[in-house]
Amino acid sequence: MNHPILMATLLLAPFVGFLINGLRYKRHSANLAGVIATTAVVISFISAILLVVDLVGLPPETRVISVKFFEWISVASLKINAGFVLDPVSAIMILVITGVGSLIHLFSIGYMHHDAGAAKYFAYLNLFLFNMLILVLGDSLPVMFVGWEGVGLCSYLLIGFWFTDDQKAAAGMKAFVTNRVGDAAFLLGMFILFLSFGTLTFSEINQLAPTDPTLAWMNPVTLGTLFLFIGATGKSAQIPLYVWLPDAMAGPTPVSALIHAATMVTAGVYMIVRLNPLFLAAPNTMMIIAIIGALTVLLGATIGMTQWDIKKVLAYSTVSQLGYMFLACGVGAFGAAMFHLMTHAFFKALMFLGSGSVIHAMHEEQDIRKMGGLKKYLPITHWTFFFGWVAIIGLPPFAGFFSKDEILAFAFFSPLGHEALWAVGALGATLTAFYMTRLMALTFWGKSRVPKDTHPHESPPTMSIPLIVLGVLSIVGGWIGIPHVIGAILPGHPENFLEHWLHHSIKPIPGLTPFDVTTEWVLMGVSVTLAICSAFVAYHMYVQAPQKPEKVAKAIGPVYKVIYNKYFVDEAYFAGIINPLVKASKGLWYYIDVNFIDKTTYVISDVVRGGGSLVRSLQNGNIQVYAMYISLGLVATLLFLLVR
Amino acid sequence: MLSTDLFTQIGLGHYLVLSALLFCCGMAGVLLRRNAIVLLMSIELMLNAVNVSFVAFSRYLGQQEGQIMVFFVMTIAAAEAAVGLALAVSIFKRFREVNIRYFEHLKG
Amino acid sequence: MLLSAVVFLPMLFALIVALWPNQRTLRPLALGFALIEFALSLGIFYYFDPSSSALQLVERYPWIERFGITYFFGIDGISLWLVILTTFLTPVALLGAWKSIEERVRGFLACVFILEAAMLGTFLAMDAVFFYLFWELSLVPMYFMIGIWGGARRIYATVKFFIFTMVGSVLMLVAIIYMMFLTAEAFGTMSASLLDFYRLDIPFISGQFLSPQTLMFSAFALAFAIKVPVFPLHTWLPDAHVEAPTPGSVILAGVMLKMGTYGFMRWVMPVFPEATVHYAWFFMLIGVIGIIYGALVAMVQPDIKKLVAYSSVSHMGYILIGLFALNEFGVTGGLYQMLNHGISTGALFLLVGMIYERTHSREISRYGGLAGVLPFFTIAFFIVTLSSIAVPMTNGFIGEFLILLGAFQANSVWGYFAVSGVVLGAVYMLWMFKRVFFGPQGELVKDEHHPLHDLSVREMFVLAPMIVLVFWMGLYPSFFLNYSKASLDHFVKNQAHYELAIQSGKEVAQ
Amino acid sequence: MTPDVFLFWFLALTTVLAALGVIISANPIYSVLSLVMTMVGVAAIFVTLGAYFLAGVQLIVYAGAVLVLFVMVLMLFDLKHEIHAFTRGPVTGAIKIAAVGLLGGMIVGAIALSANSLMKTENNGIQTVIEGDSTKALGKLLFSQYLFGFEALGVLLLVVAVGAVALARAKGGTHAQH
Repeated sequence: MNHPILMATLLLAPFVGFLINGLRYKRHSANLAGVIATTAVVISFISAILLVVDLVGLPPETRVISVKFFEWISVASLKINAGFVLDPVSAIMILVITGVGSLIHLFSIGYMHHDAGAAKYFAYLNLFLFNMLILVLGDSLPVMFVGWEGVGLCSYLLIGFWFTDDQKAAAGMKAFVTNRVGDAAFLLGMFILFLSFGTLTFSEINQLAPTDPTLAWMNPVTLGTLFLFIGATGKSAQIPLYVWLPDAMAGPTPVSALIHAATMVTAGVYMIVRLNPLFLAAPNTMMIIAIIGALTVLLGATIGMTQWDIKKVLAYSTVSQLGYMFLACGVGAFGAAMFHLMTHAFFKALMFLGSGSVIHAMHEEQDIRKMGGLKKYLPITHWTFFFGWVAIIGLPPFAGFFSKDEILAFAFFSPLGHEALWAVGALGATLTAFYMTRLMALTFWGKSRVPKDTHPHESPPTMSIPLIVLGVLSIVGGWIGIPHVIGAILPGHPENFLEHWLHHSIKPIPGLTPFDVTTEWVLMGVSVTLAICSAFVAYHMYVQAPQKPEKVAKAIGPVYKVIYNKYFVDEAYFAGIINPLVKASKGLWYYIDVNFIDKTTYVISDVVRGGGSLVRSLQNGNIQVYAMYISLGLVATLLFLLVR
Repeated sequence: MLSTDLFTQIGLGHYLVLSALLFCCGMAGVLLRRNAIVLLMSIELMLNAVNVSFVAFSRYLGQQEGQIMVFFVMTIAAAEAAVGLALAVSIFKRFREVNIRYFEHLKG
Repeated sequence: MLLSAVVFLPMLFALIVALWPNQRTLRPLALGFALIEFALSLGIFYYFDPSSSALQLVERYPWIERFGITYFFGIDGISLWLVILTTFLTPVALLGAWKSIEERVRGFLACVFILEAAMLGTFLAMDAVFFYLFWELSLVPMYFMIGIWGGARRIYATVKFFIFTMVGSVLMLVAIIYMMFLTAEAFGTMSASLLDFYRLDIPFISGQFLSPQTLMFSAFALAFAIKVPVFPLHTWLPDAHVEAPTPGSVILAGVMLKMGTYGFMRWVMPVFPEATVHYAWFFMLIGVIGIIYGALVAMVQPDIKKLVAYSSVSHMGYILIGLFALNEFGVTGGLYQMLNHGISTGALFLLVGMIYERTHSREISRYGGLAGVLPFFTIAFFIVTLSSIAVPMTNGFIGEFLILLGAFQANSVWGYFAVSGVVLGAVYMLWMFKRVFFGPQGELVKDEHHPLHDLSVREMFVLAPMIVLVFWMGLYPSFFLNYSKASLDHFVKNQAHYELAIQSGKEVAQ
Repeated sequence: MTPDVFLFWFLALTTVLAALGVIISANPIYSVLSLVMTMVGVAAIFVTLGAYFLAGVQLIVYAGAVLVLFVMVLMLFDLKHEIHAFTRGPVTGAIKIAAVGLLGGMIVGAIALSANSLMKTENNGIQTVIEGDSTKALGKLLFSQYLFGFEALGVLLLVVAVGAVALARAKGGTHAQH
């Protein structure tokens, strides 16, 4: 099959699914809707595989499949095609999206089977995938922006899926508006790039990107990348625009798995990787990205340690893990960012689905204080979740270990990196191990705190199969990117397959020297040891001595309170931006519109009316007064004639 | 410059000044009096003032047309007096007074 | 003859409708007439040459020869789509408000047709006096539409509307007359033809307000700015919209506001090139203020219709900065946004009218949870909302993207400020959407005595073309832009010495 | 001082004083009597100007008919001395008097200024003045050249007579009190 047709199938299959489910949204058969939607995504997945196979067949230097459907916008020098391009970077993305997407669709069939709006749900989910594929495959920034906003829109719809709940609807709106802030910056970034490069196509921008880094701040490259990065912070939940992601957990859990863990939130990372030559030319932006990434790692991890809602913990974990990806981008390790993006998609989707399974089993209970000891009720969920856990805390040889380790190594060795960044990353890994172990312990291990009237039960096969598949991927997913130091001692010396695959898509960091092997081993050992120790501490605290956490919390009282309340960032945004804005708007309306502009016009009309009534009073019907005017007129006339 | 000429040589100017004075008297009456009938009289006065100047011009310019005009004016004045008095009568019937202000009520 | 037919046919329709004896067949008849008019206007495409920037289908006859006033119609890529928009929105508005007008239907329909004729004449007339005639004529039916069929405070609203717009137009008339004297000075014979105005070289002294060009620029600009409306002169708009009946709002927002921006494009920017360039910053400024101010004030409105009206202020601000960016992106985006705004705001007013017919309330706080009760209505409203907040793949995005790009190119400062409108637009629309459609059911929605009915077949027929257009214009803008491209190119490239040729061969007289 | 001159000054003085009497006297009856005096004075001035016929008409029509009409109406109303003979309002009153005074002053001034040119025409005119009785010539002119106007006046008078009667008979106009 030729590429345009495959590409069209890849893109349009979910869209057709959306249309079918959207038009029969009133039918209440959840299973049929789920089957239709899942089929659509599977078709998409198959096309993706076929395309990637074709891509692999191409010589590495020209490994690009590009398809142009029609000219979208063409005004003067601005020419934007509805064009899509598949290269090694987007190949990873589409496989993850359609693959993980298929699994999550499958999971949703079981999860949503009792929901009256299932058809609508699947329609939205399909629409999301359609937009996500546009985002990933688009050959230019505006086309990417189409998907970029589209996924935000679907995220809005899915977060507010149970719209009768005011809070959930508000969470959806919060997500959209926060994303919009990022999108506005994204637009500005596009404008700057277009005006300095004259094009918005990725390939051309990357070609035109200056080869020597510029240190100026007001330089178009720095400004443009900076604005694009702000756009990415919106979509990928980084400081300062991360606030929407925890609230986004109001949506159905598979949505959190698909959109808010595996795919959409990684769009920012993907965009930066897409434009890596450009970002490399702007070291200032890179520095900011790395710092923001590192700070987000810490922020997400610390808040994650204190939350009681199973999904909120995972959400802050996602924020934190996304921070790792940005840290990687910031130090120039784009390959590592993509790697972590992929492994994170596996294990975080797994954990979200696992939490979905738990929530399903617990009849919509999300508070981990009311769980515990679920291991014996939900064996499959527990074991799959277990593999997700080992992957995320970075135990070798599971997926997270390789990707996180690569990021940390780059943070240490890259000329764009810094020892402090490595230290923050390692600290983050330690905290991750702590809060993840806490989550495991409180949910699955220890004594059961399940209320008496709840009877947890294992989920149906449609839900457990995706869990198992993702569990396996969490184990083996990291093996495609085994670092050289480890590969060297393994039998058969496996190559770093991922690095090889991305070789032509990613520009090497200028001035990068080969890693020092000993140091790398030491760094690896330190981070793994720290993670294991911290996991043991957490295990001890939450399983063996359950009264300890409270003591600790009391000991660090105020700090705990600040962290537990998420650093009061939401409150600060409300007090500092939103409420004043609403108040100011009301003031504008009341004082400027109603009282100033209108009153001014009234004054003008009053003056005119006053003049009119003045003239009217001259004409009062008294004949003698009229006669007086006549005589005065005569006087005036005569005076004029005489004086003249 | 008051020369004796002014008193001894009676010319057109004298008649015109006389006419003007009469006219102003009439106009003052129109403007100031409240009684409608006195008002009508003042109008007659003004018309007469005009007549004086017409006749004076007729005499000093040697044209008969001035006198014709006076003739017409007189007739019109008579007619006007008749109508005005009729109006005054109807006003009086209604208000027992002929104040000019009541003419406002003539409007529909 | 085509353009004359397009302009004057609605007048004939108005007469027929006004004299039509049968009350029951009145509405179908009017709808049929409006559709005939729409079909006729589509006939322009057959004769229109998209590759030429010249004035086409020209009809020009002397009218008052002593003053050089002519009967002069012509069309080019700038006015083409506005004409189509007008003839398209009229049947839509009629069908959309099938039931909302119950009294004096005959008079109302006649008003709609006269209004249509006046608006078409405004877009097509190329003679200043002729243009002014149509410009003022359009006020009269709108005045009656709001004043007779309007809401509770309709008299206040009509008087405000009328006085605001009249004040501007009167100054424009003075300027037109002055320009006619200038033509007499420059060319020997007096002329009111726009083409002669283009040829005039009006003295401009930079920085001096009392130079002739600046004065006349201000007079014209004021008239159009009130109509647009731009920031400090906008207060007539919310009142007029809130009081107007649904079709009145649709036409007012959909087409009449465009008369202002069209006026800028046709009568201000090419006629007074130096002043335009010199004062562009001012219009960018008030455009940006309009965007932000309109959005902020819209955010806190308690009345849906008022919210949509203020959103118009914000959107028209975009158009203004697009036009005064004076580059191809901005001007193209501005023209495109005029069409977008006509479609999306027109549809919004239709939808608000539909829900008003059901509940007789526009107060946002009394709604809530509508999505569960009226799914089709919700979907339609959501799509139009997306168009209004310029989500990609809808028409709004193309316009906003081009405008912002143009503004950014003209001066990045405006770009930075204007982009904030993207965020604020989402805020006010989605906040309203959330309060009306999401959350627990409000008092009006759960009222069991008056269960709400979802969209009827007629209403779907009204909304379907709008929604199709939203996506069509968003996905394949080239179709629309290709017809205007030549004219816009010409417009931007020759801004300093703009002249319009007359397409030869199809000329009728002179 | 020739008798002509003396006559002029005497008549002018009498007439003006009588005219002032018309507007000043508070009792309308006195006003009418002053007006009669004025009319007679004007008639006498006509005589000094050689318009004998007009003088006669003036006496008959004004002093005889019109003023009798006035007197009759006043008698009918039985008006006494008026308390508010003049309009109220000191300001407008002042303006009115000022206007009249200015007007009179300016007319006189204008005549004085143009006295020279008037004198010229006077001298030219004197030769053409038809001395003696001009009544015959007047009659000829009236019944030949101005016949139409004359007849029209007749019709006018008829209409006025009918109208005046109709008006006077009407019961209080449209604002009838019953």
